[in-house]
Order: sequence, then structure tokens, then C-alpha cells
Amino acid sequence: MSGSVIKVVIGPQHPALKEPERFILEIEGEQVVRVTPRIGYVHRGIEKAMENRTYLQNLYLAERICGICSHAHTTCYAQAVENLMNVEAPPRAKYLRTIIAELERIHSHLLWLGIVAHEVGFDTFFMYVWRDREIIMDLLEELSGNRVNYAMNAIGGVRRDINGDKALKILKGLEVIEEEIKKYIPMIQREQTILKRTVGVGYLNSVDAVRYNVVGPMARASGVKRDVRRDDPYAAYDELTFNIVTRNEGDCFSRIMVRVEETLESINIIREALSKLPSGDIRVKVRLAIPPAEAVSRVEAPRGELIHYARSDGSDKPARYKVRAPTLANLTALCNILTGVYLADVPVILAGIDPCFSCMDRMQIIDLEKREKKFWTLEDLRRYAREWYQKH
Amino acid sequence: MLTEEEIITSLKNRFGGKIYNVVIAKDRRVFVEADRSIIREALSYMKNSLGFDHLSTITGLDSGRELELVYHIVRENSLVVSLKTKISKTDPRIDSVSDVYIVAELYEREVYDILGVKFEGHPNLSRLILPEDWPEDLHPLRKDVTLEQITLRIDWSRVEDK
Amino acid sequence: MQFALEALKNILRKPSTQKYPIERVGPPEGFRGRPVWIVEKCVGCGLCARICPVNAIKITGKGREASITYLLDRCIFCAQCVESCNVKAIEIKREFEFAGYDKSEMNYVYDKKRIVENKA
Amino acid sequence: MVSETLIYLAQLLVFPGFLFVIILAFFAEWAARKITGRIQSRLGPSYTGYRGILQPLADFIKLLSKEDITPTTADKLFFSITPVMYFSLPLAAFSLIPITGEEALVYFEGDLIFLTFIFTVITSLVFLGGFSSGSIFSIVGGLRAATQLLGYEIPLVFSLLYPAIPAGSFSLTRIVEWQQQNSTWTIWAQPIGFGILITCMLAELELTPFDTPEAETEIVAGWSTEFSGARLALIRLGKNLELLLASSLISALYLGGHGQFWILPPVIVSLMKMFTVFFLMVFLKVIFARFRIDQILAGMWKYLIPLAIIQFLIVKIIWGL
Repeated sequence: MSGSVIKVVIGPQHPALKEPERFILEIEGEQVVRVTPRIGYVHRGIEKAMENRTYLQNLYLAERICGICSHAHTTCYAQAVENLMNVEAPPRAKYLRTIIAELERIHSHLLWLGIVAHEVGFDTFFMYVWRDREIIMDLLEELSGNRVNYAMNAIGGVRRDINGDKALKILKGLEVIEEEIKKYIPMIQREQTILKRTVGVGYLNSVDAVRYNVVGPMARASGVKRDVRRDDPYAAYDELTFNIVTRNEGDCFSRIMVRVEETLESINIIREALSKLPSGDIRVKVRLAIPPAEAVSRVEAPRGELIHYARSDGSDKPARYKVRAPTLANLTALCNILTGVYLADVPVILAGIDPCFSCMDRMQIIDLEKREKKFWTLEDLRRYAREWYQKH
Repeated sequence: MLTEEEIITSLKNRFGGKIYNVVIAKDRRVFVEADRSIIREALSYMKNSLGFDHLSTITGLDSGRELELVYHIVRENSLVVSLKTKISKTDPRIDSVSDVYIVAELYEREVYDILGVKFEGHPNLSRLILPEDWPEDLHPLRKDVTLEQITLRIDWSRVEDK
Repeated sequence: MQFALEALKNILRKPSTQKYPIERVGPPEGFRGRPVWIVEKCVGCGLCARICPVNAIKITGKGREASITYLLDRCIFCAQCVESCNVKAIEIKREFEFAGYDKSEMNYVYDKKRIVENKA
Repeated sequence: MVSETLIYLAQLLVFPGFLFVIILAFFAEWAARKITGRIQSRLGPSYTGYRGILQPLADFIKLLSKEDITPTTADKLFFSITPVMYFSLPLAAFSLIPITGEEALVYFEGDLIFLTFIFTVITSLVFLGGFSSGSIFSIVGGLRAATQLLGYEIPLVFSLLYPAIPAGSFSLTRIVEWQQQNSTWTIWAQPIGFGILITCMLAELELTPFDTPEAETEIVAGWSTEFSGARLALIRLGKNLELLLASSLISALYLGGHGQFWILPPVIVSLMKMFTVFFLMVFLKVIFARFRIDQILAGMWKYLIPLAIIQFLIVKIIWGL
């Protein structure tokens, strides 16, 4: 049958992928028989860059690993550095971190819901969801000063407080969002065109989900009850009560439903956190003198388990900083699911894991700052490059 | 529910002197060092007998004189054991664990890319994140590789002057 | 057909987008825009230049005579400089429309002798 | 004699001929975009002219000024012919439809069959255009259009021809006349046929939920991926013309065409009906997600063809016996 196999290359530039990454699909007719991923197109060398920056500067670099889950990355980074120094963030700061993290989860899940609607060709629903997501974005802007890179975390706490006025605004915004989501749930469950495209598509059973070490909503949609927030609590999650949404079908539809129901759960978490918000300082003053140590920090990012590993050697820069984003963990399982499906289902399944490729790739970076000259023109760059090539 | 201490005891019982430098940093965070010869065995023992069914990631790092690999494995999504091992810098070789944890295949390719560690028995040890035309012997995360060496890999002479 | 009613409702609803350059909503209170140096307060310690994660701040000269160059095109608007400044000489503005044609026009110089902020 | 020819020429070229139809197509595009925008809680085009009414024209002119690229792998001849044909076929077909009154510009016994034929040719053009582009996305798009044709072709032809049975003529002008003489609309007797026709037209026009030939997230822009510049401008205009042609055809066949209504002149009546159908199709396009190609084929054969046969039996019982 090898004669009838066509290689279809999805990416690095393809409308189904919102970020550049390449998947080589070998198809027979309309069915996929083999998938080879080629990642690294948005590889920015963040891990190497982190070794060349101070701990304080790295906080902002960690924020820029991912635009969607920037708070998850900084929380993870701040926790790792706090562990290295053996300090604890004050309780109010932990609650504030939780609130921002949950707002971010809502915004990320809604973003994803819009994208999955777009993948099945339902642009109207995509517009509705993204319109409602604006409420959360505006809230985040109001609370932190920026829509995407919140810069809310500091080492040893958070940078901004939520006072009564802002808390009221959050509650008001959440009410609107909750009403909208509750309105959409029955619509999604009954709209035939959505069901046709997602039910039974991209099936992953719970045994395989464990075997492929799948994380996040993807694992929970396959009936694996894993959530770092409950199993390995950080921030204020050990003091809050919440359900872990799981479903057993393991297809794209259950991934939609898990994420939609998780947004409702997040709304409840924020309400509870706001009502329990303890008083006190929002950050502890720390001296960034870090003893040689190592730390592992885990956070449940919107896409799943995020793990950071830090090692310090006593200097003001980390000796090694490792980031593993949830998408990379789900990649093996993704390629496995893609084998045997229809070509038309590929975008939906790809979107189903909520891929975030920028998170996944890190590393080399163009860094001219160590040079003496302050401003480089294009001409300087060219000259530099020519000299460099002659030398080597 | 096994505690941190119980896990270390059972590891020590099984592998004896090849497990050392045990640190319990805080709740649910354990750092253990193991000899490189038993890594594969230790991981498969921990997966099959102690219930560490989740490999979070493999960190590769250059600690100056030698390379280090850190396997972060998780039990019941809560207890993280970081199993460290040292390998020589001149001839970095270690057994692949991709048959124990399937996802290790990807993580090992990443480590191979950035540090040049050869995983023996890996089904497809090829580039994962670096470009295809990247020099074979330039491993960006090694400490002796400077930023200058990995910067500006654009051939400007091919770009026409305007 | 689940969305038919919702679609009809939305025809009558006010659209949620705007004709941007004609109608515009300002950013909220506390928005992190461009940092501005208050030259009277600045003591020229150079802390802001040292901690800046992206090296967007250059300082030449010493003490009260120091001249600060702020590179807008490098800035990531993290406001760490505002937080770190010991004499509160940096303020954050709510400006956000910075698009331009030339990078070299995006540098701001804060100098005692000229007092006011200048585009370099 | 000379003046008659001149008048006929003016009718053909200006009103209700080509110029009028092209202006109508631009207006229709604006209306569709505006309505889609409002449904999706957006403003839609709003900067060019009054509420952005000139936006489609501006887009057209902009595309004309863009670089025209022919891929090296493309078949030059078919690649150039397809856009022109795609634009001119529906434009020419418009002269068969009685918009202004009594009679169409051109009519003959059997012009309905000719119209049916034009719709099929347009789909073949899509296939040809996709195949001659030489890009993998275009080829898949073209193939999908052809595959889809297998599904909707039969019910489409059935539902197009049913109104001819009571009228006893295959001429569109006669069918409209028959509806007026009996002061009725075909839709009352044949609602199933109307439903089938709307569904099949959505598929023919590649609108959601049947837009697999140009499914953006799967195959970029489908069969028209490689077209650019003036060719793309023609294709876009051709698409709007086809959409308008379909709506005016449906309104003529099922809604009584230009039939007298109150004191409104026939041209206004037919335009109103045409735009009603047009908005119905735009609305349907907006509220659905996309089906998969195999689901479309299965659905067409499982549901639409049996329904079409049922409608045929009903028509036969009323008029045939």
C-alpha cells in the first residue's frame, strides 16, 4: 500500500495552527497512517537566556514564555525561587495569586473554546465566546495593569492588591460570564453540527492517558482524575474547596465539556477566594542572595501540569533553569491519537489538546546586549556576521 | 500512601550503596542521586513497584566538570522524586528509558539536542528543537558554549544589499 | 439550529466592537504604559538601568548630572523600574499607542540641562 | 430597427443587464458582510462610504491593483480561463431570469434546464480551477467540491425542476407567469422542495455547513488558494453573482418572482423576494458549524434524496393524475 500514501505537511504555516509548528501526516485516502511532529519553530532559547540574567530579570522572562498562561509561569518561577531561598509568600499574596490564576484559566479556556469553534467552521460561536472573554481580559487589565503579561507576581508575594472596589468589579464580571457560559452549555450539547464533528473524534482511553503521561484537561477528559491544584496544592488551593471536572468519553467533545465546566468551577473558586481573602501584607521583602540549592515547582496551568526545575550555585544568576510546558507532555499522546483519523478531523484534534507551541519550545536567543556598542544598525549586524563567518 | 521516608528506605533496600545524597527538601519534594548504571533499573522499579507512573520531564544540565540528568517522576500526581545522575562530559552515554516511560522518547531527544547526551537504545534519537543545519558538536546548553557562538546564525552575505 | 435565536438577538444588540480611531476607550486606572522620569527627583543612582530586564534604560554621567536614555522599542512595560526606584522618580503613564515608523525616533532622553523630556 | 437593437443592447448591458447586476452584487456583498457582522456582534464594514457601503468596491479595486501570480506548477491555460468563466457564467445566466417584469431578457423553452446546467458547470470550474493551480490545497479543495457534487446534484436538479411540473413548461418565464395566473406561489404546494433547494444551494455555493471545498482551517482557501490579484477579484465577484443568481432563481421558482404586490413595481417586488432568500441563506451560513465531507455525502443520500422523491409523489398526486 506504500504507493498510495501521500505526505501532507501541516505547518509550519497553516491556518489550523495558530503558531508555527510542523506535522508531517502520511495519509491513505482521507485517513492518517503516520504522524511525525517537527517542533522548534518558535524556539527562543529562554533556558540559556535565563542562565545569563539575574533572578529578578528572569521573572519577566518567565512571564514571556507563554502569552496565554503567563501567570502560571511566573507563579511557578516565583515558587521555585522562593523554595531556593526558603521563604514563603504571605497568605494574602497566595490568595491573590489564586484569584489571578483562575481568571487566567477562564480566559484561556474561553480562548480555546473559540478556537475549537473556529476549527469546526463555526465562526459565529467563536465571535461570541471571544466577546465574552473580553470581560475577563478587561478585569485582568484593571487588576494588574496589562491584558496579557500581568506582572502580578513578585518573588516573595504579589505586586498589586485587590481592594473592595476591585473585588466588586470582579464579582460583577463573573456574574455576566457565568450567565453566558450557562447559556452556551445546552447549545453546545444540542447543536448537531458541533456534535457531528467532535463526538467520538480523537479518542483516548484512560489507560493510554496514564501510559502516555497525559496532563491537564486532556487527561481529565479521559477519566484520569489528576489536577495539581488538588493533588499537590500550591498557592491557596489547599484552603479552597472545588471539584475536579472529569469525563469518561475521552473524545474531543468531552474535552470541550471539561474545559467549559472548569470555567464554571473557576468562577466558584474566585468567589470563595474573594470571600476568604485574609488581611495582611501582600509581599515579603527578600534579599535576592540565593544559596546553592535546587527546587522543583509545579503548577496546574490552564493546559495542564507545568513543571519548573531550578538550581542555584550561589551567584545572582541561576545555574540551570528548566521549564517543561504541558503541551510537550501531551505531544506523544497527540501523535498517537492522530494515527487513524480522518484528515478533516486533524485540526479539531490538534486544537483539542489546546496546543501552546511557544511554551513548548525554548532556548537559543539573539542577545546583543553583552556587546559594547549600544545601538546596532542593520549594517553593524551584517558586518558582525561577516566577520563571524570568516573567523569560523 | 507511602511517605517520603518509606520510598527512600525501599529504594535503599533494593539498590544499596548506589543510591546516595538523599535530600527531602520539603513536603512532596525528594532529591535522590543514583549511579548511572542503575538508572534504567531504578526507574522501572519505581514505576512498577512504587507507583511512580508519571514522568514529568528530564532535565539535562552542565554542572561544570560533568553532565547531570535529572528525572522528575511523580507518584499519584503529588510526590515528586527527582532522580539525579552524573555522566561524563567527554563521552556522555546513558541507557534510554523510553521503554519504561513512553514520553521519555521526546524528553531524551530534547536533552540530546541541547547537551549531546547519547541515549543508548533510543528508537529515534534525532533533532527535536534545533534546526537541521545546526552544527553537530555545538550543544547550546553546555556551559562552555558562549552566547556569541550561538548568536546570529544568519548568513548575511546572502542577503542582498538594498 | 441551536444558535438561530441567539443570532437573531444579536442583530438587535449593540455591537461590542468600535470604530477604533474615531471612538476609543482609554485604558483603566493603573494601566502600565510608558515610564516617565521626573528629573527633579532623580539622583542618578542608576538602579533602574541595572535591574531593567531588557536593558531599555541607559544612564550616562553620575549623580544629579546624569542623563537617562529610555529606549521605548526595547521596553516591555513591566514597571520594575518604577518599583525599584528609591526616590520615586519614575512614574508610569497611561499612554499606549506607540506605533511608529522609525526605531531611532523611539528614544526619550531625560537630562537635567534640558529639564523637559526630549525625543532624541 | 436600429433603435430597437440599441434599446435591447442597453437593456443587456445596463439595466437590467450586466451593470445593474454587478452593482447589485457589490451591494449584496456589503449587506451580507454587514449582517454577518451584526449577528457576530461586530460592526462589519464601516469606514468606506455611508456605513461602509463602498467596501466591496474598494476591495475589488484593491485586488485589481495587486500583483497577479501564476504558480510555476499551474496549468497556464486553465488557470487563466477559470476566473473569467467563473465570473461570466452567472452574469450571463442572469439574463434568463425575469427580474424586471413579464419576460426575461432571453427566454426559450428549456432555459431552466440550461440554468441547471450552468450550476453544474460552475462546480466543474471549481474543480478545474483547483486542479490547474497545482497546489496541494487547491487540489484537495477541487476534489472535495467534485465529491460534494455527487451528493447534492440529484436533489438539486429534482427540486429545480419540480415547479415546472404544474406550469407545464421548462421556461422560467412561463413558470413565473403560471404562478401569477393562478395567484399562488409554488412554495405552498411544495415546501419540501423549497427546503431541499435551499440546502442544496448552500452546498453548491460552498457556504457553511457545506463549505468543505474551502474549509479554512483544513485546506487554507481551498480551490482558490493560488489565485491572486485580478483573478481573485473576479472569483470573489463571481461568487457573489452566483449567490445572487441562486437567490433570484429560488424566488422566481418558489416565491412567485416579480408577481404584483400592492402598488410596488415588479422590479422592486422581485428584488425584495430575492434579498429575502439571500438573507435567509446568509443567516443559515452564520449559525452552523462545518460538516465533514463524508457526513455531507451520507446525509444527502440518506435524507435529501428520499425527501425529494416524496415531494415528487406529492406533486404527481396533485397535478399529474
